[in-house]
Amino acid sequence: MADTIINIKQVWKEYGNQVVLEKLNLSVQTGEFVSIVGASGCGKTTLLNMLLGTESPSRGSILLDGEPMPTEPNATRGIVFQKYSAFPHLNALENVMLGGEFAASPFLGKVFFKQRKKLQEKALEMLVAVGLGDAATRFPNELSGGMQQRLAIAQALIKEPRILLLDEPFGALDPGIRKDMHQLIRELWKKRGLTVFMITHDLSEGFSLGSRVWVLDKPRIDPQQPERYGAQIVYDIALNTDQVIPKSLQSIINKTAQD
Amino acid sequence: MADTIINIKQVWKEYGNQVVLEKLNLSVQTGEFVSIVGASGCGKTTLLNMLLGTESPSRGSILLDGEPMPTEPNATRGIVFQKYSAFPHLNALENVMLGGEFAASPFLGKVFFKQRKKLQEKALEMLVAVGLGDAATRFPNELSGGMQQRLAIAQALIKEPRILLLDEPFGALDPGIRKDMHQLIRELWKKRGLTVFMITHDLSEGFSLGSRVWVLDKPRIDPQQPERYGAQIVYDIALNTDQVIPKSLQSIINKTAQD
Amino acid sequence: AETKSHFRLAWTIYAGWMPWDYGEASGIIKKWADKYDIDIEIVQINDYVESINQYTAGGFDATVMTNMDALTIPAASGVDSTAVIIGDFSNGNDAVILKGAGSLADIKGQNVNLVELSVSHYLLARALDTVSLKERDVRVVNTSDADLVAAFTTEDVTAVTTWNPLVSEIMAMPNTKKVFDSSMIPGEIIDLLVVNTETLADNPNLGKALTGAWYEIMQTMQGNDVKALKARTMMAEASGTDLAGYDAQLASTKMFFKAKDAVDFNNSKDLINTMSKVAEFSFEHGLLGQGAGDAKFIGIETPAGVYGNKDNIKLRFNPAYMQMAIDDKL
Amino acid sequence: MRLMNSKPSRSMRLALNLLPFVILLVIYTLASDARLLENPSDKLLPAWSSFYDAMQRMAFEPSKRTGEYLLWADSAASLQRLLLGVGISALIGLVVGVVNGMLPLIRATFSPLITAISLIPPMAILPILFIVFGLGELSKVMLIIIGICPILIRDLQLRTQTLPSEQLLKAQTLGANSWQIMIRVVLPQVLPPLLSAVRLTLGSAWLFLIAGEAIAATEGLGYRIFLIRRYLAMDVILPYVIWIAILAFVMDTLLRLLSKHAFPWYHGKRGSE
Amino acid sequence: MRLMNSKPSRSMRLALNLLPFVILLVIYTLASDARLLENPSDKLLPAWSSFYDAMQRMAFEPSKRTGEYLLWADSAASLQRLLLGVGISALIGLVVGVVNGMLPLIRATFSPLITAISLIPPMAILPILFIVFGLGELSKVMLIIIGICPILIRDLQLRTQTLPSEQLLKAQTLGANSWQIMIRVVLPQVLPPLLSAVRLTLGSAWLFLIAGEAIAATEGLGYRIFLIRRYLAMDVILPYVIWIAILAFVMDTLLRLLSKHAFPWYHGKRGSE
Ligand SMILES: Nc1ncnc2c1ncn2[C@@H]1O[C@H](COP(=O)(O)OP(=O)(O)OP(=O)(O)O)[C@@H](O)[C@H]1O
Ligand SMILES: Nc1ncnc2c1ncn2[C@@H]1O[C@H](COP(=O)(O)OP(=O)(O)OP(=O)(O)O)[C@@H](O)[C@H]1O
Ligand SMILES: [Mg+2]
Ligand SMILES: [Mg+2]
Repeated sequence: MADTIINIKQVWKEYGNQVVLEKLNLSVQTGEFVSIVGASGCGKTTLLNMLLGTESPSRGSILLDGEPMPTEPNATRGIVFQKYSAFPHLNALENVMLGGEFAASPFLGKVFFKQRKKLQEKALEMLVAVGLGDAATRFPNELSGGMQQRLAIAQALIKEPRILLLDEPFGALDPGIRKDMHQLIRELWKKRGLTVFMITHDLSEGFSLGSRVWVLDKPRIDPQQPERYGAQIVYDIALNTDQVIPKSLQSIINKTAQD
Repeated sequence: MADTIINIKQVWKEYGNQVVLEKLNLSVQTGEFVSIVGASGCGKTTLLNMLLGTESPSRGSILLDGEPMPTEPNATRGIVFQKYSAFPHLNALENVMLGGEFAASPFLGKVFFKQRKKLQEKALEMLVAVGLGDAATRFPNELSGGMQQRLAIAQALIKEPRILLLDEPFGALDPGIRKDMHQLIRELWKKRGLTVFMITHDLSEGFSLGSRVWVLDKPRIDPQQPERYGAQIVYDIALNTDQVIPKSLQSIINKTAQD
Repeated sequence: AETKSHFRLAWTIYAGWMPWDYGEASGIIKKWADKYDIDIEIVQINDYVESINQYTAGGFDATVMTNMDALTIPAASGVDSTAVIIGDFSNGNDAVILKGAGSLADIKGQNVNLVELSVSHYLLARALDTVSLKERDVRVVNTSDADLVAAFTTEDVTAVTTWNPLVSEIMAMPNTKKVFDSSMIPGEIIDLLVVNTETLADNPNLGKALTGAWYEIMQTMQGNDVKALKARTMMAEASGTDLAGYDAQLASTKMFFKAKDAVDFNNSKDLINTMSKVAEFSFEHGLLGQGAGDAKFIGIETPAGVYGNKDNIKLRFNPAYMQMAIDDKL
Repeated sequence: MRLMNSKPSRSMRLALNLLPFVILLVIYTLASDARLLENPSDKLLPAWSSFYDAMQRMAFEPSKRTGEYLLWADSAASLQRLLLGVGISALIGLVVGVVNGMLPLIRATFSPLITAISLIPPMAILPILFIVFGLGELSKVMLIIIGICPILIRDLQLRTQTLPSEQLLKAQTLGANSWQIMIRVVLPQVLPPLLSAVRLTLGSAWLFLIAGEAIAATEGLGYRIFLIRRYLAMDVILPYVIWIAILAFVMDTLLRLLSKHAFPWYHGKRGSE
Repeated sequence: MRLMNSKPSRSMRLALNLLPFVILLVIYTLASDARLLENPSDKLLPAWSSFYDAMQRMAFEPSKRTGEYLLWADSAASLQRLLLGVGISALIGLVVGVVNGMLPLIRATFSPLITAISLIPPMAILPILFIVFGLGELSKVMLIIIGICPILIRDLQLRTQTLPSEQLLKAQTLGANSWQIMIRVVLPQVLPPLLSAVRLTLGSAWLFLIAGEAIAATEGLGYRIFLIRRYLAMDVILPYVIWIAILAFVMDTLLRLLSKHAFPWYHGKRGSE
């Protein structure tokens, strides 16, 4: 439970002249739940993309289990986006089965007969686990926003990833529904020993779910050339005990979001 | 301050066989702030549309100042939707001037020279009032979600409507930004003696802003024919004094939203 | 080329060419092809110019066309071509038509709608000559043959030059006057069956089969017995008219029903004169290609002699196969 | 009430729908009568009875020459060419569009070429087409393909490129390779847009078909119209034009229903697209 | 690395862009040389020098017959027709589309008629067009209008109908009447889609222009191509075709830039549409 799964070493990320992330040094143990908060445009998604493998650091390196991070997404890291995470042309059950089908049938990406039965059973179990047992034959556009996110989570978890990446997974949901989703994700995290990284704009969400909170912000700003300095982790808060949210944090998150 | 501005008498609303609203009897005084909450699909927007004049009751009548409600939207009732309320092809200032231009120029809908100057000044004042003084020349797509809603409010208020209708005006905004918007709307309401109807999915928002809360729900349900009975106002809560939110309300709002 | 056994012939709708369609439908062509152990595919093409282009590009071994087009399209493109059969010449089938009462001289200053650079254009030039007008005295408007009839019903069209069956369609309208036709320049607009010279040299059987079939068709369709009437009715229907209409068109066509008449026409001195006029007209209009320094750039071989450049003969009037028909050697 | 807010009732709408057609028919009848009174053999605006006769002849009497029922033979020939041309184009459009859209290397190679081809009006290169593909069925089908394929390819490419990148990433985290993503994620999702694109290009396909048949054919709806155009036989041309419009309408409707039926997940929320 | 994730570098992409064009040029040169070796006066695949000569002649030497510089005279004539046709169509499309889209009563009356018209291939009714509009410039412009107007109208109508209803309601609460909403809210917002729609229909407009010029004209790019096809002068036809493609490309680019420049609010967030 206490191995280092992710190791971020001296990582910079630049797009052309623009420095987005600056000199990050972080390590994360297996089983941690890291909430990432920060102003809009400060580089949260960029950081997540590096963990996913779609972006690579300009300088420094990211290690996964001590090995360099693969440069492409693969089944070790599951992901749930704010939207579009489920495939609209497949019903809920088929969406969840898809991961298994890719593995079982390299050429067609589709399985039949007995093999299909087996995958279906496993997928249905997963759907029940996220509370979609009754909606197995519905298409995503027949599901409410909350149900779609449940589906996306089920789809990601069926591959038993070691790391789960969440980019504002509940940002489009109504407050009431969010509460239920929080409960679900907390349960799944605890039961499955996942390592979770979750971006959120809602401070209280980040604090109530996470076991650790990263606050991204630019500590230095050059008013003439705002692109010259990048964001860093200005707070790295372990949430082992109940803790009050520092007042100053809310203003960090709001500042760019309004502009 | 205590005249009856809206009088809803024995109003039913049906679409074909489906009864949406059932036997509503309500009256609202000038200057009230009515929050409307209820499950998704229960008929909140339908009720607001009847106040706007785009829908008319199937039975019963709605009186505005004792007269039958006009069957079309007009300048006495301003409205702000969740999105699309500002015109994307006009910058912020032009958006706010538009109402004045319609009144001043029946044929072109556009004014020039001195008249334009005057309208501009008035519009700029309004923009400053909603906190958009610096963004007058920006187009809506250059504004953040919160700024767009501020613009929509400014646009509606410039016509000095007696009634302001809000349909989930902050539903698409991040929690931090919502707080600022609440403050703005509370200020404007108090200063201008408006009568406000606001639909919201966020119970605490409804309770903290409103001077009165209507909870819409179906008191009776026929499981075979769910369309047989319509929604009614099951709670009509005056919020003169500080009040705790009844626990049962949250479940009313969530139930259909998840399905 | 080399010897081969499969050949393609293209034809388009015109009074003098309908027999090819009949020959195909009635089996006469197949009969003659079988006799020489070859195989001839007959293809109808809606657009006349396209059929000649296809021939020039090598898509067909034989195609029907007029003497002028044979010179300006295949020959001018360097494709050595031989006129194997002279089927007819236009004897009133092509005409200049004006709206209202008037004479040819009134055409001065008018728009004339016609298929530009075709025999119609040539006919107009010859017509203008007779009243001492020049081409620049009128304004030529290129108009597709398929739309000439519709065009004539509109007000801005006052003069056209065209061929049958369009002429008879237009003349059927009220208030029209034919002011010049090809019967006034007999023998100058000649309808040919043209075969690629090289293909013909390597496959004389193709020439024999086509000629044999043609004169059998000629014999069948001539006269007023049941068989002839049936044949001409079929031709009429294929060209979109009825027997009476088709016979009217034939009346202004000098068909060479007998091979002997065609050979005589072919061998006479008039042919070379006609071709010289056509060559001069074509040169003036730039139809002989950019390489042409004068009208005599391309050589035309006839039994009465060669017109133009003897070292660049690209169009040959060869009566050999028609002669075989006379001699019953087919 | 504002004009924009006044909606006709159901029956009123039906009446308004039919109104312009009725007016057109009345005008035609009056004009035709007037012309025929002046010149009974006028061919421009035939009487209704002439239409009836002409269609009777084309549809229900065998042609004396070939023994065929011309209208049906023409329709069969044209429809075969059209379906072949459109079908092959759709297939090419789907494959090339998806491959182009998904694979940046392939896109870089072929996208500019396809853009260049799409700029050339096929009508201008008709003569070249006939020379390259001959005058048989092939050249007519090719004209349709050359005319509509670039449009379909570019549309499908765009659709593929605008699929939410979230989906492609998600599929990769589910362990899929490029090929699996193509056939299980991208292809099924661009089928409904393919059907819409085909519906949009059907009009052009008819145009090219008619243009091709006008030049080289021995049967077909376009061939017949161009053949009898020489004689201004409006009694045949007009019914043929209307028949073509009906065929086009039926094909469009079939495609629409097919799409609705086969891809309910696509039409569910977006209304009757 | 998955094929879908491997992106070419800048220089690599440029090389790939050019590759198919280079291959085409090489193939052409080889084929042309081979044919010319066999028959030096072959006109089908002319040598590069012939193209140069032909263009020199068409563009920079006055014609012997008329004294005009043919390429420029043809281009001017064609462009004038095209611009007139497309411009008038855009105007009609805008007005009818917006009115149809906004006013249910008008829509009920004209929408089915426009649908019916859009189903008829304009090429099939050419004779009728000539008879009604004569053989002059009008009929060529009308052919373009009839060909593309229904498409533009339907597109603009759709755009108008899919404007968020929130906007129309909002405008009404600001005291606007139908006319004011039309000119201040709807019209300016459908101008950018109008430009995109015009760009999409430009291809068809060129088709109809060429078809019209092929049938009756005294100058124009389509006229020239169909005239000189009589003597198979590929040395003129091919450069003319490429010239048309260039003109089409330039017009498309100008419209794109115009839209970007004139309607920044439209292009802001949606990328380079
Ligand atoms: N592919 C890219 N090319 C260039 N710049 C980029 C790219 N991706 C992101 N950026 C820039 O990097 C910065 C950080 O972007 P990022 O999406 O990571 O922010 P974020 O914190 O996720 O914001 P939000 O809360 O709005 O999602 C932004 O300024 C953005 O413009
Ligand atoms: N024009 C209409 N025709 C038929 N049914 C309608 C129409 N408008 C609304 N309805 C129905 O009336 C019911 C109430 O709809 P309404 O939009 O008022 O709900 P709501 O409370 O605003 O929901 P939400 O919270 O999702 O906005 C729904 O069942 C809906 O399907
Ligand atoms: Mg982000
Ligand atoms: Mg609502």
